[in-house]
Amino acid sequence: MNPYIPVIVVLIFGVVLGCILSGLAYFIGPKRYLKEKMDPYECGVPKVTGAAEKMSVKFYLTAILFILFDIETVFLYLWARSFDQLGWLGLVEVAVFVMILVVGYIYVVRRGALEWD
Amino acid sequence: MIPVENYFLLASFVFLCGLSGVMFRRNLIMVLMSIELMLNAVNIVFVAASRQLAQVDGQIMVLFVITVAACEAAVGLAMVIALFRRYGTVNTEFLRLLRG
Amino acid sequence: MEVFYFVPEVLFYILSGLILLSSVMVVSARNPVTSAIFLVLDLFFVAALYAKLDAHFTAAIQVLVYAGAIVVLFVFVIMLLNLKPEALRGVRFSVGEAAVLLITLVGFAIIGSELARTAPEAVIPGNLGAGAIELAGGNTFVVAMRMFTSYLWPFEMASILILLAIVACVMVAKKDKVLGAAHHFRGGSPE
Amino acid sequence: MGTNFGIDLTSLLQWNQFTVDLVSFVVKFAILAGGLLQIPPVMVWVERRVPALMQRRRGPNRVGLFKWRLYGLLQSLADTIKLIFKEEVVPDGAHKVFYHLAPVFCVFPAFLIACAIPYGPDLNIFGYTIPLSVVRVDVGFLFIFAISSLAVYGVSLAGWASNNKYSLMGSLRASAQMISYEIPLGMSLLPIVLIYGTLDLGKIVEAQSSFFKWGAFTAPFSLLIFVICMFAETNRAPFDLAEGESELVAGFHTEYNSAKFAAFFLGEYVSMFVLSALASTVFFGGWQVPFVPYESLVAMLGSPNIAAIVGVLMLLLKSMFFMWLYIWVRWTLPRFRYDQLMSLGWKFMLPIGLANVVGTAVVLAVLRFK
Repeated sequence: MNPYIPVIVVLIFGVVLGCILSGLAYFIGPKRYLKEKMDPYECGVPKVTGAAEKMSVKFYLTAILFILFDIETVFLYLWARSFDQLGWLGLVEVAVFVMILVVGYIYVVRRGALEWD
Repeated sequence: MIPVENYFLLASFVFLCGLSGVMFRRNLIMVLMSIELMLNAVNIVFVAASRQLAQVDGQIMVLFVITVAACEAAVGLAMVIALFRRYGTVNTEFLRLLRG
Repeated sequence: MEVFYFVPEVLFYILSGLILLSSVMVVSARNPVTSAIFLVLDLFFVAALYAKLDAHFTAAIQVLVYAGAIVVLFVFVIMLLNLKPEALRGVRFSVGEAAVLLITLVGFAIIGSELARTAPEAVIPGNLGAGAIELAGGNTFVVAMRMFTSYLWPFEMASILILLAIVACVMVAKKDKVLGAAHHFRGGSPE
Repeated sequence: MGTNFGIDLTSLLQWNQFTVDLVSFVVKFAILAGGLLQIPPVMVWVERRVPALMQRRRGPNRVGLFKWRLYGLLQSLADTIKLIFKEEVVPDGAHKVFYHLAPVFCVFPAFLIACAIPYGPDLNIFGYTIPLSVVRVDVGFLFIFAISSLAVYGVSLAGWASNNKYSLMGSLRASAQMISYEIPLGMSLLPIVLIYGTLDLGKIVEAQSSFFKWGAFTAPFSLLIFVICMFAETNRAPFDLAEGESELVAGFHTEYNSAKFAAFFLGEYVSMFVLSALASTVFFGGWQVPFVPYESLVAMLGSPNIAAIVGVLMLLLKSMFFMWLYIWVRWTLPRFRYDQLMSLGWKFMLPIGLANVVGTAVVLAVLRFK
């Protein structure tokens, strides 16, 4: 059996389970509408501003660096799988690869892009 | 077996979707997402061809395309953020400095 | 057993339908977050298509990097900029835009028919078929060996590309901060 | 073709293999899903009783069936029933679709990953070999990482759709934290791939046949990095910044209640279990019984099926250790500050992880390549 058929079945199960849990309250729970109850929860204080304030650009920089290092990890996995067969050649190739990216990492650290202040 | 042309047909439809997104959406982020769609269409062709020719080279190409796509998205969105800070909008209709 | 011979075919058409549907939704949704979520779905279905084509490693990478990282970045930026749903005005075709779409369409049609005529029918002898790839140690291993022997140079170039992207992103996104710091070093006032 | 007496033998054999695969998949998955659904109630109970034990109080002990109190175990059941029958309050400004969709994104990745873990050695029933993992894909680890990276959407959508500043802040924090620690997590398992030469979890477990071949001994730094990242990935203390009660109410699920809240719980606890099971599989020999190789285990117990059951119990025992570690750490260590968390991830874990990979590779290269 193709190994991905179980994946599809499990996926469908997970989604259906999530939908059931998500939709359960709609069918069973009581529904009493009250204007105040539907306000966003702000510890009892009336809402002053909307939810979206200015977010720090740090989150976004983190996400960017995540992508770039994620790709690096993927390439490293590819190498690790064939480590024995590639031998020293592979090690040297990857050492150059990692070295170039370490330069980037050092740049990022020196530039202070990882500081959360 | 599915003939390989069907994959190419699918890919070209996805590509056209992406292309029309690039052309008709006014939001820069939407434009970038449409570009991702187009790159993705190209990847479908690569993988289908790789299967048809029974070589893995197409899949390696996909890997490089994904790398390029990641770098493109990262730099593109960095520029979008910079534009937003400077002009307060990401709508291409208002960002027409280059058109004079 | 005969029933199951149709499964790949049916699966292909289902997946194609889902891919097309989500692609159309990506470009036509008003809310950028909706677009992003449909982009994730699109990428996920394409990954399923790759898995169906026995490109297991590529499928995993598609989900890991594309759906799990690149689109996360899009979602972050949309939340960061707090983009509102955009009013989709009636689409106006300018002559140029219509021409581009038409040319692309015709180009695909020509290339497609050409491919349909000349597409190699069977596996080229001497290359790896799906069974041979399994015997040789699985898709990931074959991809890895090919990558680190024939594609050595592009691989190293990829690292330089990533390095450039890192530098560019940090420079563009952190501009204001660094300018202030430069002022500080020159002894100038931060205003 | 030839003579086949009216029956195509290969076709029959394939049919049987297919039927066995299908039936065994359904049975395995039913058992696994049933088991996974029991995790949140039990863990909630443990999470109340253990700190009570640590702090010399009693913890929940009232709810019981007739006169049996069961140490308050039924409290979780009561809570579940209560959560299901609660009124659902959808905040006014919420995005209607994504608000309801976010719990789905939290639940399905956890279940999908749980299926990729090898829970025991192969069963052997009527001559058919049945592997004890529901899904066995070629790419192993990468499948797990790929699916778990999708969990970020549940968190960020939940916060964004709630239209509440605490939710949004909490979700941004949580998702930034999850993605930051995903990289060291991925890197920590690279030495394992280097050492055992495969991405397949089943083969990794088989390779850890003797006690000193366990990942914990061959790659100790990886274990350290993995455990720290494990805590951060699941947003658990001491990295539970996303729902720091004192600052963000409850983080990204502030506006969630009723069964949706239960769905977030389910996703969180199942992914805790999955990471625990993954850690045991990779670093503590999975279903291998310490000091007893599989062959002698089978010889001792007389049948591979009993050995398989022992193996499953062994894996559950090892995972329970990690689950307990989660709770132990939660009630021992204070919460980090967010900037500390991020700089730990990026400035400490990432370089250490990379150095670990390079160091392991160099040592292995010297040992293996003459």
